[in-house]
Amino acid sequence: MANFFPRWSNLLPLKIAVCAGAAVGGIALAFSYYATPKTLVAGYQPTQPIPFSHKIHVDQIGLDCRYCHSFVDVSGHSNVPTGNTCWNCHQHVQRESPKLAPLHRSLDKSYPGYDGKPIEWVRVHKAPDYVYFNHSAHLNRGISCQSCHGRIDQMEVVYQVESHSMGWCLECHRAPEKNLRPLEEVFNLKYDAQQYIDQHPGEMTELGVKTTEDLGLKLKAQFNVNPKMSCSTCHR
Amino acid sequence: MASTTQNAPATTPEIKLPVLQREKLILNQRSYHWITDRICSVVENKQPLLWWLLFIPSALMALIGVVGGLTYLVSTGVGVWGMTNRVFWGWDITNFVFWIGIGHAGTLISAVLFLTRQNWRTSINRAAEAMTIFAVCCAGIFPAFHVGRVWFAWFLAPVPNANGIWQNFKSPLLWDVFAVSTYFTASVIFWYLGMVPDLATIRDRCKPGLRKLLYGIFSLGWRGGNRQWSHYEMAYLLLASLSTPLVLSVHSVVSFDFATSVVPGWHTTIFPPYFVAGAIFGGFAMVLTIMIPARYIYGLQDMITMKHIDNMAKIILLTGTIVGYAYLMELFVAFYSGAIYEMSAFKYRLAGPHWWAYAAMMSCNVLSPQIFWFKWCRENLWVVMIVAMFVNAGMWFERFVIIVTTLERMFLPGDWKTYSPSGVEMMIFVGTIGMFLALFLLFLRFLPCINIAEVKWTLLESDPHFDDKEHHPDHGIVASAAYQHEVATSYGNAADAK
Amino acid sequence: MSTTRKRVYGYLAEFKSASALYKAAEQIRDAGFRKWDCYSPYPIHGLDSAMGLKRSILPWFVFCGGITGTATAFTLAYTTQVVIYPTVVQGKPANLFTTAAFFPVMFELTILFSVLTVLFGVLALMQLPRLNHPLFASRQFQRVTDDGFFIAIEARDPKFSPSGTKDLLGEIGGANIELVEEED
Amino acid sequence: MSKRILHHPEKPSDASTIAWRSQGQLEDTPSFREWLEREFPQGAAEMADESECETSRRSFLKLMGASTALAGFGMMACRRPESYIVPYTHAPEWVIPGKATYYASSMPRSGGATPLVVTTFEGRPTKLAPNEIHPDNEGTDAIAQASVLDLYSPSRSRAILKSGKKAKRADLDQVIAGLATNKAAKVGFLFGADDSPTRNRLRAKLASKFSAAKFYQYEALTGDASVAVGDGVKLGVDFAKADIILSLDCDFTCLDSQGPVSAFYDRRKPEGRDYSQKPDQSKMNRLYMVEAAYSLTGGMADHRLRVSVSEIPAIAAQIAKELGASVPGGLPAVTEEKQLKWIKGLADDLKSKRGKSAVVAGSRQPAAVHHLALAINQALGNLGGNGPVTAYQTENTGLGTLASLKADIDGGVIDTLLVLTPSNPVYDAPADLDFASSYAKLATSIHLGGRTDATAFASTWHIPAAHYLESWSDARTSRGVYTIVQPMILPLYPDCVSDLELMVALLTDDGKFLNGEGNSGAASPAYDEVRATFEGIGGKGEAPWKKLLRDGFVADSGYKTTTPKASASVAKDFAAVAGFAAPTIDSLDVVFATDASILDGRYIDNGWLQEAPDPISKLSWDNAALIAPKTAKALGIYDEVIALEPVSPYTGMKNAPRSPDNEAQKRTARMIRVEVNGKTLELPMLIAFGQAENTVVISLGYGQGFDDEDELKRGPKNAAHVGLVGVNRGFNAYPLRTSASSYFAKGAKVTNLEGKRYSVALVQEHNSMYGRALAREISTMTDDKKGDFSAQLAGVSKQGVDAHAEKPISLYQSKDRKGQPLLSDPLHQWAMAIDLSACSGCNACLVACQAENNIPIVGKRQVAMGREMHWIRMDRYFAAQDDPKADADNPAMVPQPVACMQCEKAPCETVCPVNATVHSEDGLNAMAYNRCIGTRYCANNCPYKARRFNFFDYNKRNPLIANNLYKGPFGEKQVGAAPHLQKNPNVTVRMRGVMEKCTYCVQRIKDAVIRQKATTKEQVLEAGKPSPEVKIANQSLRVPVDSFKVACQEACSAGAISFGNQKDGAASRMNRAKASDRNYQLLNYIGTIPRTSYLARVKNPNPAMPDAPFIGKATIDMV
Repeated sequence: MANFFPRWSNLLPLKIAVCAGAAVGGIALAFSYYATPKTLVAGYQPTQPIPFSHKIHVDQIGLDCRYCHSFVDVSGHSNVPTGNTCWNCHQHVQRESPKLAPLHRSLDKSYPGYDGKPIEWVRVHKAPDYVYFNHSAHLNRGISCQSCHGRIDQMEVVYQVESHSMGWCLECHRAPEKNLRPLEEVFNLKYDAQQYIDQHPGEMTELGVKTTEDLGLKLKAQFNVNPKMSCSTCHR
Repeated sequence: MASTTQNAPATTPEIKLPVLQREKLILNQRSYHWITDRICSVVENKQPLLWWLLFIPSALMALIGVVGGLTYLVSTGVGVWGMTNRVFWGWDITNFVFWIGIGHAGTLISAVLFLTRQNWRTSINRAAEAMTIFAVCCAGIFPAFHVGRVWFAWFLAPVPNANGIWQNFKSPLLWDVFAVSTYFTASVIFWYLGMVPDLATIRDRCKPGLRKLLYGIFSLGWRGGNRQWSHYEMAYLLLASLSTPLVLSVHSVVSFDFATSVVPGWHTTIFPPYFVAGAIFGGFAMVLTIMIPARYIYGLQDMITMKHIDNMAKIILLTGTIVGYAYLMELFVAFYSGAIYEMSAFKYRLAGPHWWAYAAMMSCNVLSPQIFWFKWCRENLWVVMIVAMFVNAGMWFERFVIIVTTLERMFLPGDWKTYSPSGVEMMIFVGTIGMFLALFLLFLRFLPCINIAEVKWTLLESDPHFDDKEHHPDHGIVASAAYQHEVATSYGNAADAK
Repeated sequence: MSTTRKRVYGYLAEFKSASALYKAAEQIRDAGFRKWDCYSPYPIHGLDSAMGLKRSILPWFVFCGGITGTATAFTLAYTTQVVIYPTVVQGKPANLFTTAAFFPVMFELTILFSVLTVLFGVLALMQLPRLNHPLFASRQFQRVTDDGFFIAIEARDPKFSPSGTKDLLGEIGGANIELVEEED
Repeated sequence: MSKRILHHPEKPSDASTIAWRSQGQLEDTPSFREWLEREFPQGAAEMADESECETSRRSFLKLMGASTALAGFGMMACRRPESYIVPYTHAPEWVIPGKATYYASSMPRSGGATPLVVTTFEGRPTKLAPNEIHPDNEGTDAIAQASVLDLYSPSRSRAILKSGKKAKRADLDQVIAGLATNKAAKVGFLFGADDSPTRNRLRAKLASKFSAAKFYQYEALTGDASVAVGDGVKLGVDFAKADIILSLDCDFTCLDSQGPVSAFYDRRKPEGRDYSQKPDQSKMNRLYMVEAAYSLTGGMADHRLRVSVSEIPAIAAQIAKELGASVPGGLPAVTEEKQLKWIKGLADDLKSKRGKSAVVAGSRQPAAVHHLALAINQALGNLGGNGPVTAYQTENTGLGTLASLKADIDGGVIDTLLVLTPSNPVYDAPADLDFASSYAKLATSIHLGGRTDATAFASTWHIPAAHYLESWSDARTSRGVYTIVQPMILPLYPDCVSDLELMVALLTDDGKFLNGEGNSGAASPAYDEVRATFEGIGGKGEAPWKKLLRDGFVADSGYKTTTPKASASVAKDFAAVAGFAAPTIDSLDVVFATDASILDGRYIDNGWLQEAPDPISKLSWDNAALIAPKTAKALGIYDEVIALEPVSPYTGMKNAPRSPDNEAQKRTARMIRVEVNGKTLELPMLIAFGQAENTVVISLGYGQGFDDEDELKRGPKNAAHVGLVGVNRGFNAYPLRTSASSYFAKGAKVTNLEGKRYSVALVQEHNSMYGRALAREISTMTDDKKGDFSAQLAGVSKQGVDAHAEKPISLYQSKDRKGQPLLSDPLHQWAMAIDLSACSGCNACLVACQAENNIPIVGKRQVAMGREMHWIRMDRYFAAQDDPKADADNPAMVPQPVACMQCEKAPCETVCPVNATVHSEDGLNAMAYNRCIGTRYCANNCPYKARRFNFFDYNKRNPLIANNLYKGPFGEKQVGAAPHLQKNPNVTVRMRGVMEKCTYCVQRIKDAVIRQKATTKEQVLEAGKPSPEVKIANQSLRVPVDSFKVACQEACSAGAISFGNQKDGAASRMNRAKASDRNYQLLNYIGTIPRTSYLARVKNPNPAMPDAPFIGKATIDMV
């Protein structure tokens, strides 16, 4: 009569437990990192029908955001420029560039392939239907485009910088001072808080602002910014 | 164990231990081996035809009712049930509370009766615990699938998430989630741990093969050494003492679902004890419903004796009376409140559109157990079985009355509408009955349905001092049930005499 | 099997009843053995003291587990409900006074953690699962889960001697004394 | 981590493989692409093949401004499906993507147009609101609110039909051209009863072009009051001036407009319109009502005489006699003591208010009653001068009736008819007229209609009509103010034509028929005509025109007043009613009533109106015969008299049992056979409280089309006449009518069809308050026990349980960790007050809410179960007095709209396990749909049952197809069906399995708050300093007092709902209302502290009246 189970089976349960524990823990960790908007959403960089470069238009030419996104500080929705906004310049500038073929198709009646159809830009930033983010509510209160969209002015091809998850929104709603800036600087993507303080020494001393943190807190107090965290702020 | 009686003989030396003829828990002077053989044969032998006759329809019921019903429900919407914008809960939560109530007897029998040294429990606790677990499985189906978006049920779990949002710890429903899942976990552990030595018994009787492999794995290599028994006994005691408050808390928390609301007829402070008593009541009835046929089918009459049945009938009588008291108290409190909303809630229960449900509840739960005052009723298995069936039905009606009749006639007459269940709802309930039976039959088939080790322990000869207790009175370890019984009785008598 | 080297595990002896086992245990205890154990189909009360075993330390584990459960539940509830994201729910306070509402969850998690500690604690103390054991090689030992009462004294015990131990077992009423060997 | 560059998947050559997705995502279909080509409203034409065109609620945003098209689920993009932003090619003026644009317009109607402000998102109208600057603004009713849905109705007529079959436009053009060139054509025009200046001008031009042209006017149920007052003359009442109003069966607040009613409601409030004065009963008006069946106006009445329609002429005559007006003899005398006393009291009261009272007669009453009403008004000096009653001369003169049209057809006077009326004469003309057979004799009949109804199929040509939101026109309101009707969008379907366009085509020399964009993108020809008309009224030039377009009306352009002149037939009119005797059980009266939902049947395909319960009977999706309880017993339909609060025969308790006909989805109605005018109709009957005995009331307009799904297997199977909404709905009572008895018929017999039943969907099944002081009432008259008016006012909050319940106290304070109050917003705390004194229960709020908040309809079966989704439940209670002297058969009727109360201590919130419903800082009970998992616990714990659960995917699966909801994934989808274009882009469309409820139109609140916040920038610019130096004051972030309205409040013509900010103090109307003693909280004793409170209804009885002690006592004695 011998043992039914071999001796090596004695350590097997422990080994299995350790391995299973490690595997479950690992999966949980991996999931909590990879299956979040931070990794799934941020970094999305689709190819656009026209390789529009924000770097050229904003950084080099110096266009204001609102030249194209003209209603961003008026409406909840930030509009993408209409075809004729592009055409205003490009009927004169770079008219023959092959990259602009879709624009010609949509607006240039003399173009052979003209069909008048609007350009289909690929959406980069997408809030779910039940989220009612309002651009004007943020831009008019000292939150810059940059806080959510990053240095668009440095992007050849636009990609999503932040996760735009609810937790990420709440972070700023809890502590808006980290992102507040003077209203004049909202559309200035090159803004640097320290530089601003240095450039406005008189006013800043008057307001008692020394550091960038001071500036944020001061702006929060001055603008009376009290972001809400209740559901109906964004969900209706 | 039993430290309270350790020095008892020393302090009352003149008490001569009376020689009372105790009622034996195991009849006919059975040997250890007979017990082992008898119980293991249920697992080892071919199942009787009756098993198959019961199992196949049960499994089909479960398949069609639960699997089919839930698939339809989830793919189509909760609208396939009969709930409306007036009565938002119907059979779903009724069934949940019904099953979770049944799921109370098992742990209660094991834990509370263990702590109170009711050794008669040993024959029935295993089956009752299994019943608990299967009933909780059935119960769990309803709250999980009654939600509108079951695929988002994970919102109930407090895990960190990208949305930065958490649960509402003030909600009785969240308490429910914690209570029911804890209860399920604790019950499974209690059940399994209690089964380990018995699995080892079967293991040792198996020929090498798949069965031996499986029983071997699940018996964890149990050797029955006293160094193991020592920890094992402590673990069992701990589990029993943890499960006792747990079992009381679970149904209290379930009753909070109702008691913490503002709904007249729900908003009642007596709900927790009332629900717990009701759960024990219903649970014992279900144990009887299952054990009476099972002891016949497997010939376990010597282990599940008339004494067990008598005791359970008495508990049903007691808890049934408590429940009846609660029913009457509810009426009185509503009347005494002076608030028309409270009074009418009970008026409409009594005489409103579902008066028959109230009548069924009253007669099944309060009136029918009263016949257990008569000894012959407790001794007649047919009577016991019928009463147990009545109680099962009555407890279902109790939950139906509480949930449905209340919601049908709440505060504003403008929103009053009656509820009627849909076929899908009924089908799923029938399916859970099938699932319960099928799981129970599988349990009988594969696992020792009676706690072999504990039953052996209750035999007189299991006491190490059985044959020489006069020589070892100072050891004070009162081991055998018989011995303990005698001591307790004699002390009781002595105290009475003073 | 025959070619494998074997190591002596110890002696196994059978006793006829619980009380015989009990008495034998007292004697082995008094003889000063350490590495030995009594085997029985059910727990025999008093055997712990007869063997000179201490009370199990499992309750202390469980106490710690339970406290951890309470603390976990309170921390979870308090931080999420009061600190991180307080919500306005039926005008109920979002401060320390809210604790009353956390009691059910605190209670349940206390129990849950305790129960899990019991399970894992007892397995650790019993050194289970251990599927392979030298004693399982003994044919008669199979009856330990049925109606056999055994004592095994291990060779590891300093007082163990191949002949003396066997005699001792015989003296105290052991039958079917068997040398149990362990595969190496 | 390197950026992953994801490539736009190669577009398949076949673009149709790219499809829009479900809710909130658009699928790219061919029609979508064509749509994009045309941009902006021009997309309309592409709606033709709707099945392909799936759209969603946010489609405005995405389709037009920044549309997204989803390229399938290209797995190239493993993280998320690629979606597109499709901007305009050429930006249209004024359109800001994501912001609503508002236009003034109006809805033409027979009683006078309803001035409106239309909300459009990227060109699509989604919501209608009253035009509050309009002098004739009287709010909106349910029908006006629901009319926007007709625009998107899936069953809307969209194709030209020739003899019922699809036809080509070119063929129709030929017919029109042929007609236009034939100046001698024997053509007739049949108009509706609305008044359009341009149409009338074109009519005159048509009359001069076509020498043989004839013009007629017909609407089924407008009645003919003009016999008493003269051709084209109508009486209007200025309710502001009327201290006492006597209504002779005139539902002037709802279905029988006699002039703007806002002023009437203002005087129902003792504190005045804006709650700005101390309660003063002398400023209140008093309403006497004589009617057979409860109307909403009857529910408002201080004194209501329940009398059969047959007796009304005699009663009116008796009143006239008492007031000294001359009454021709021949009418039976009123003999009943109670009635005489009532009339005496009334007459005395009227005499005391000479020149300050108004008598109105129901427009469909016999001419004699109109003569009498006019006589009484004249005798009291109410007419003309400064009196409340004015006679107006409208421009709808010289029009023939339907009878004369028939005669002309039969006589060959006309052989071509253009049917431009919104009614459906083939279906709804009186049976004895047999209009259909004459209609069939016409050589050419051209029907212009929005539905393919019976007339459309009976005509040689049917042209789909453009909706009023798609066409240029103009209209006059009840007092004749010139009001514009301007299009918001081009017709959704290219063949849709407006009546003006059709008339213009006939006026051109060659009959060139243009519609929509007209000729190559120019404006519709109707535009030029409207503008030409306007120049004659509002002046030439751009400025007045622009002002008209902006304001919607021309000031001081009302009708001219005139003197009523009765037609010569007075004697005949009186003779017609001379033989009227009170009905008996063997010879019942049958009243043919206008339906509160579908009017004369024209709205049968409007799902919102069908699902809105009848305000009196609470029946939805059907009509039924209404019979008083005692009559029902006498007829043998019921064995017992059905009681308001039934008492159990066994226990003697009021045990709220099921009705004898069961409840909820098992509820049926007993079928009866009504025999009258030689015709029979089998239909279900319902018990109606407060209705005259021996009277059967049947509302009209139902039973237009059936298919195989019909419960009673009725025929003919003319399902094409209606859409999915209207098919199999109700019972057609039109065949019972004759010309002489188009309002009511006498001598009817009712047989109980033993055992035959029909399932009915009743939204409310228990009709009384069961001893609970819910909808509270007080009276201005001193009560023996409760004291005078001021004492009763003070007692409002102590009625019912509140009289003895302890004030609920809380152990806890609502504070956060830092000791701050939880409702922390110092600027805004929103609240609402609902004034039951002004609320008539008309459903306007209910439908407005449905439109604003994307509330789906669920269909009859679901409503019967109790699964309707309306966020506002209009409870209606009858309250009878126990006193033996009170008339138990004439109980008071009190409505009570119940929506989410936004309780400060909301029981729903605490029970939600996932925090899906919590309070916002500004006091709203917010509902995060996407967090909801659907445990429904919140709804169970809501004492007001104000929450609604999406048991099915009502938005995705069409609930109107039989059993469709129950087919789950196999059910037919309706994503992208046209009604989805109506959805409000600012409100989430809820999916199945989530709870929803009123949130005080949080989207409007947030819009207002954000608009206010945006002023930060203005303040900085004004300050002229760098922004960090500018201090933004708290006050400047507060939304201006009462600067926006929520949807229900906006719609309410009675001003019964006040909404505002508690932090605004008495400046806000809402706070003033709440400061009234009449203010009370529903179910106060539970301690929920609801933010919505009610103001008790005040009845202003005349103490001299016999029934005065029982008026305003619905709840006053409850404890």
